[in-house]
Amino acid sequence: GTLGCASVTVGSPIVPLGSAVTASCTVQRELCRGLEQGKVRIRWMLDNKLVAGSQRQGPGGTEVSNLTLPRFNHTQARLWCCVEWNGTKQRVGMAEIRAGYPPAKPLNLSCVLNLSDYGLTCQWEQGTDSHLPTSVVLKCTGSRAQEVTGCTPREGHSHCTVPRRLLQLYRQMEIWVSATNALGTAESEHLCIDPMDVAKLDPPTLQSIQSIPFQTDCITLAWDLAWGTEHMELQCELRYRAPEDSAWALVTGISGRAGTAQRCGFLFGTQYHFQMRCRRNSASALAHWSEWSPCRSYTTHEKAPTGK
Amino acid sequence: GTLGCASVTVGSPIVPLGSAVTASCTVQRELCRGLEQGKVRIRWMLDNKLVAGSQRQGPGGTEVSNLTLPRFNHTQARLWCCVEWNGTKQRVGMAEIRAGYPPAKPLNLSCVLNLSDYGLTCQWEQGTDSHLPTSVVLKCTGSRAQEVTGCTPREGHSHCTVPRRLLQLYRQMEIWVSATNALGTAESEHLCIDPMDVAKLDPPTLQSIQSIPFQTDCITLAWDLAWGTEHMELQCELRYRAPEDSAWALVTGISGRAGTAQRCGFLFGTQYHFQMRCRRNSASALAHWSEWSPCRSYTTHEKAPTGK
Amino acid sequence: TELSGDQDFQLFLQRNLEFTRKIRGDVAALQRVVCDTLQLCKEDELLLVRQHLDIAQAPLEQCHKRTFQAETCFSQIRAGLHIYQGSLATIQALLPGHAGLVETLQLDMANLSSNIQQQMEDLDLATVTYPTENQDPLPTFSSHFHHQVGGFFILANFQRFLETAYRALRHLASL
Repeated sequence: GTLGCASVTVGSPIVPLGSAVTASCTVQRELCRGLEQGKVRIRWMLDNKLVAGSQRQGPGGTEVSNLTLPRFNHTQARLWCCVEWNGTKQRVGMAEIRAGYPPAKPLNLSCVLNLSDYGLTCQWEQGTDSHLPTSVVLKCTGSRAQEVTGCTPREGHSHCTVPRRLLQLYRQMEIWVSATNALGTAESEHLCIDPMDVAKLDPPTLQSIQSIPFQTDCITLAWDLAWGTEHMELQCELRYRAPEDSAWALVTGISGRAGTAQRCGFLFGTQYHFQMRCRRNSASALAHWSEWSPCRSYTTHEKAPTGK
Repeated sequence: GTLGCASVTVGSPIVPLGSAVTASCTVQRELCRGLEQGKVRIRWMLDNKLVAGSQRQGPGGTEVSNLTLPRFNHTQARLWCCVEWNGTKQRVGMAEIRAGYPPAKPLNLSCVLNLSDYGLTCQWEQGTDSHLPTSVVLKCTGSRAQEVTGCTPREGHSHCTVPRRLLQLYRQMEIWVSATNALGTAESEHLCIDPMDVAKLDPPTLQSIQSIPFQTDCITLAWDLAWGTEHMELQCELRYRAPEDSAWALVTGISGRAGTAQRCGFLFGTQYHFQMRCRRNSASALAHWSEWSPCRSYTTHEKAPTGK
Repeated sequence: TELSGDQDFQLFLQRNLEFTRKIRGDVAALQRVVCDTLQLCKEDELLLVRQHLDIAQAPLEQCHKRTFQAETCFSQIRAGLHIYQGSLATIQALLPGHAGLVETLQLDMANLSSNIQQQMEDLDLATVTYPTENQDPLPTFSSHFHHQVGGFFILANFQRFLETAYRALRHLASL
């Protein structure tokens, strides 16, 4: 097709919301078959609303109309350049304008390593909508800034999973979120973590609870660690309480691999509920506790009649 | 690895259930380190049951044992060739045998065209299990035997959907199911249908029911046809009854696109329930009725006091 | 013509009258999308710009004449469907969010064309076989705006083409 009889130019097709928009429409009479005679009256429409421009003669017999919209507060609109022709309004040029904000800084980035497939799932808060097409990507790199890998969240989601093959295990990785649109880029805080530090463990399973040594107020518990954690140094916590107790008693610093623990000071003939949880014995404050194990109850034996 | 010291051959690895199976095991003494001295006694095991074979000397110092199982009635079994060695039974050769039937003829093939995505879903009855790996495929072709397309049911299912892009609409297509296994192939009846003839319509929606013309025992109903059927010639049926009526009154041959219908002979001051259904006005006997529309009730007005 | 009594021919006509109505519905849906998303709705507001665009327009005069020949009319319908099949790629590029609607339209057009071809062959009429993949070069537009207006006119012309084809089929069915 030939060059059109009108062309519309705008300062920028993407502007900050509320800022000014300038546009100009140039009509080349000799290129507009049918417009040769008579006065060319240029008119503007913002979507379907008439807006006033200022028309003047341009170079080489062209007619030029300039338009300024002081505060453009549509996130998306079409600016139409029109001319009168045979009593009809003819649309002869158009420009699409989008307005919004630079991307908000992604906040509260946190990650969890799923031990079943060793995928690292990270989530974050996207912040206020920028109203503009924004590409959001989770980036991660081994600490010596080798190649940057990561993952891309699905449209409208603010979480994604870095597959095992893109991860460096047992070593610090730098992980952050980067959001980019036409008005700028924003990055979240950078997390420096060893993916293993954020491994999400399944809880241990309390196998047996017995009054051992016999005739004492002591109890011995035995547990199995979650599948897939056999090679890990785990620190665990035990909590127990009798139904009428208001708070749990907490026993910390239990070595996971020990497999058993003994605790004394229990009342006789009383039912107690026990739960246990573990996490990797790593320095990182980010290490996630597993959920508490399913509750196991145990009733201590009656006190033996003394002085028999 | 070196060629084994024994090799087992069978007449056919897949046989009709209950038929005879022949096998032979050839032991080449010099290839069996440790079997050089003494007599080679070949014995057979069917899975873990001893079975007797007949042993003879074969060419080039080999020992050959032949086995015939007159009626092989396992659907799947392993035939082991064993030799005595240092007082132990050594498994030196094996053959897997499967038995079953040629595929049964797929029956009761029927298809429905889903108007939301224009996928043609066909289902059939697979018939008795052949016990053998059987590949089942739905095949369809435009009547001038162009390219055969179709779909493959998921494992263990006897239905699948031919996507729109593989269909010819508004024209006869030939559709059949083909089942193939090692013992043969079976085909269902061939359906010759225009996919549109088996379109499954959503029911119409009864929009309004009024006593028009006024002061008569007549009622005028208006309805909307289902989305996506605007271009179709539909024939519809209306049924109505008063709660105490035992049977529905049925009005047939209503043109769907008419959008309204009038019916007289209603009792005054009586509540009636109305339902409507439609199908494509095509010659094919296969055309499916839509479900009945949701029920709408309407109470006719009281009879006007006459002779006022 | 001697076809009118032929039972198969009548079935072909009934089926493909409905098919043409469906395709016209598909095109109307795309026209609504162009109006809603591109704000291009009224043809008489775009006449000036149209003069600068070379938009495919398939001839259908063989189906206009009162005493038209089924063979020549059918051939022109098929040729037109082939031309518009190619132009739809322009629409696909304009409306990435509605690729499904465009693909449905292209599948329906291909089926209608092969339905007509098979019917012509059944009537021992000469037919042309078009390559499935369309080799015609895509029209180029000097601006994004012209591309959008081009898309608008392709759909408008195609809708008129379908109305004429529909009237021709209905005329044959009424004989």
